Amino acid sequence: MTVRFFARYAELVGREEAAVFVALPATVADVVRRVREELPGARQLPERPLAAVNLKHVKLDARVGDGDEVAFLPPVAGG
Amino acid sequence: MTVRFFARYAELVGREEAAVFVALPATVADVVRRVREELPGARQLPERPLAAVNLKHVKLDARVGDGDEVAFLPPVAGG
Amino acid sequence: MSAYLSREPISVDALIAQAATPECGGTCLFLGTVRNGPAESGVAAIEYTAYDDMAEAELQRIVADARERWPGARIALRHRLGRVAVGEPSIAIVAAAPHRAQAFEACRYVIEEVKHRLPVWKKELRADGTEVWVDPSGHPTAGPPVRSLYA
Amino acid sequence: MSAYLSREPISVDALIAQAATPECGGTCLFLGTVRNGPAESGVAAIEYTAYDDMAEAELQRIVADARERWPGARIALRHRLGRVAVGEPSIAIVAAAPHRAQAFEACRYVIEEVKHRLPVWKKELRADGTEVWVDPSGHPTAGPPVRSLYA
Repeated sequence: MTVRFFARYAELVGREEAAVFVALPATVADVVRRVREELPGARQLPERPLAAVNLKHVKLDARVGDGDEVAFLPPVAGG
Repeated sequence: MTVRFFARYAELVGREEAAVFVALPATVADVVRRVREELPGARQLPERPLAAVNLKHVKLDARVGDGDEVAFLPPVAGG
Repeated sequence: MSAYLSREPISVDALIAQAATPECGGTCLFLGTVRNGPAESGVAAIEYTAYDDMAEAELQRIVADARERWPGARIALRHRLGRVAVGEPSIAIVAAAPHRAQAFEACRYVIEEVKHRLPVWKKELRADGTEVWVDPSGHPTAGPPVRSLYA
Repeated sequence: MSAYLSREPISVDALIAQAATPECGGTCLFLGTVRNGPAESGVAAIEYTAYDDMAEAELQRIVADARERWPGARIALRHRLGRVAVGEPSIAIVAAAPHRAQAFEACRYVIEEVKHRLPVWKKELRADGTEVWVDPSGHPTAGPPVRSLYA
């Protein structure tokens, strides 16, 4: 699946996007763990970041599947 | 003292202003009574109208004196 | 005419600029507009009349009250008098404040006080040429009112 | 770019006109403006970035939620992206409704939801040339955040 990083998280990880493979069934929390293991800089991400799947806020126990777009979001501050 | 009428009250009384004499000490309620007795059309005013003295909302038991401007106001509807 | 009453159309941009400062991160504007909804069918305009001197004094008191309650708020206000056509604003209130809660609350306070305290009266000018005074509930009025808020 | 996100300055008048109808007697506008108060000394501008597709979808959901809660309300909204100078609005929300309570409540609802849900981030661009991410409390941020609203 595609994982996207925004704002300060993109700076910490050094990239805005990555293709990540996790064994299914999987949750967003599994994707976080995999990202933190695999990507240099990603260990600086929080263990429980704000996350979205397919453009919607989700909890970390939300299921993810092939083709999903998973995003890790620094605390949001619209307005 | 000067008594002023506004909006629909001015139409009912047929004038916007009148000089009214009341024995002092007097209250706004005394002015209402005198106005309703003396001015043609003023009997159509309510017995307890909204009133102002010298540009401030007052209750009908407020004191009035020589030189005061007393106003009778239809229900207000600013905005 | 005065600081708050005006016979000219209201410029929203100018009013916002009047309240704005670099310290104010939140600005709330309220516009009251002459309606022509189902309940006002046939209304072409509203003629606003006021006890001018008292309305001006009352607006100054309302704004002073609001500034006391929300010390950081800056308030700008314009109330139309005379003929105001359907769709045009009859009142515009701007409250700018460091934070949005103050801006919303101060703006809401001012319009609620205006509705309750301001000596202004409305006459509906109808498309068929008739005219009718509007009571504070917004409905055309028939007989003389019998209640007083202050008596 | 989209219905709600914009890289151009916001026209308040156009946004008000977009929400207005003859049935709406009350209009509430909220403007969020880039501040330069005591706590933001030295800020020249804020650079807004977003998860664009999600921000657009989230704004559509927020507006739909507001319309469901206040069925008579009409809502127009614009959120800036890119560099916004001190004093310029970064967001404008207009809620027009038959009556003022609905207009105020719908407008307030939308800005509160935007603050809590919209995937937008701010970087302060300072007069001395430095840049710093702003956390949601409005203060410059040091380390990585540790909380998640949804986890």
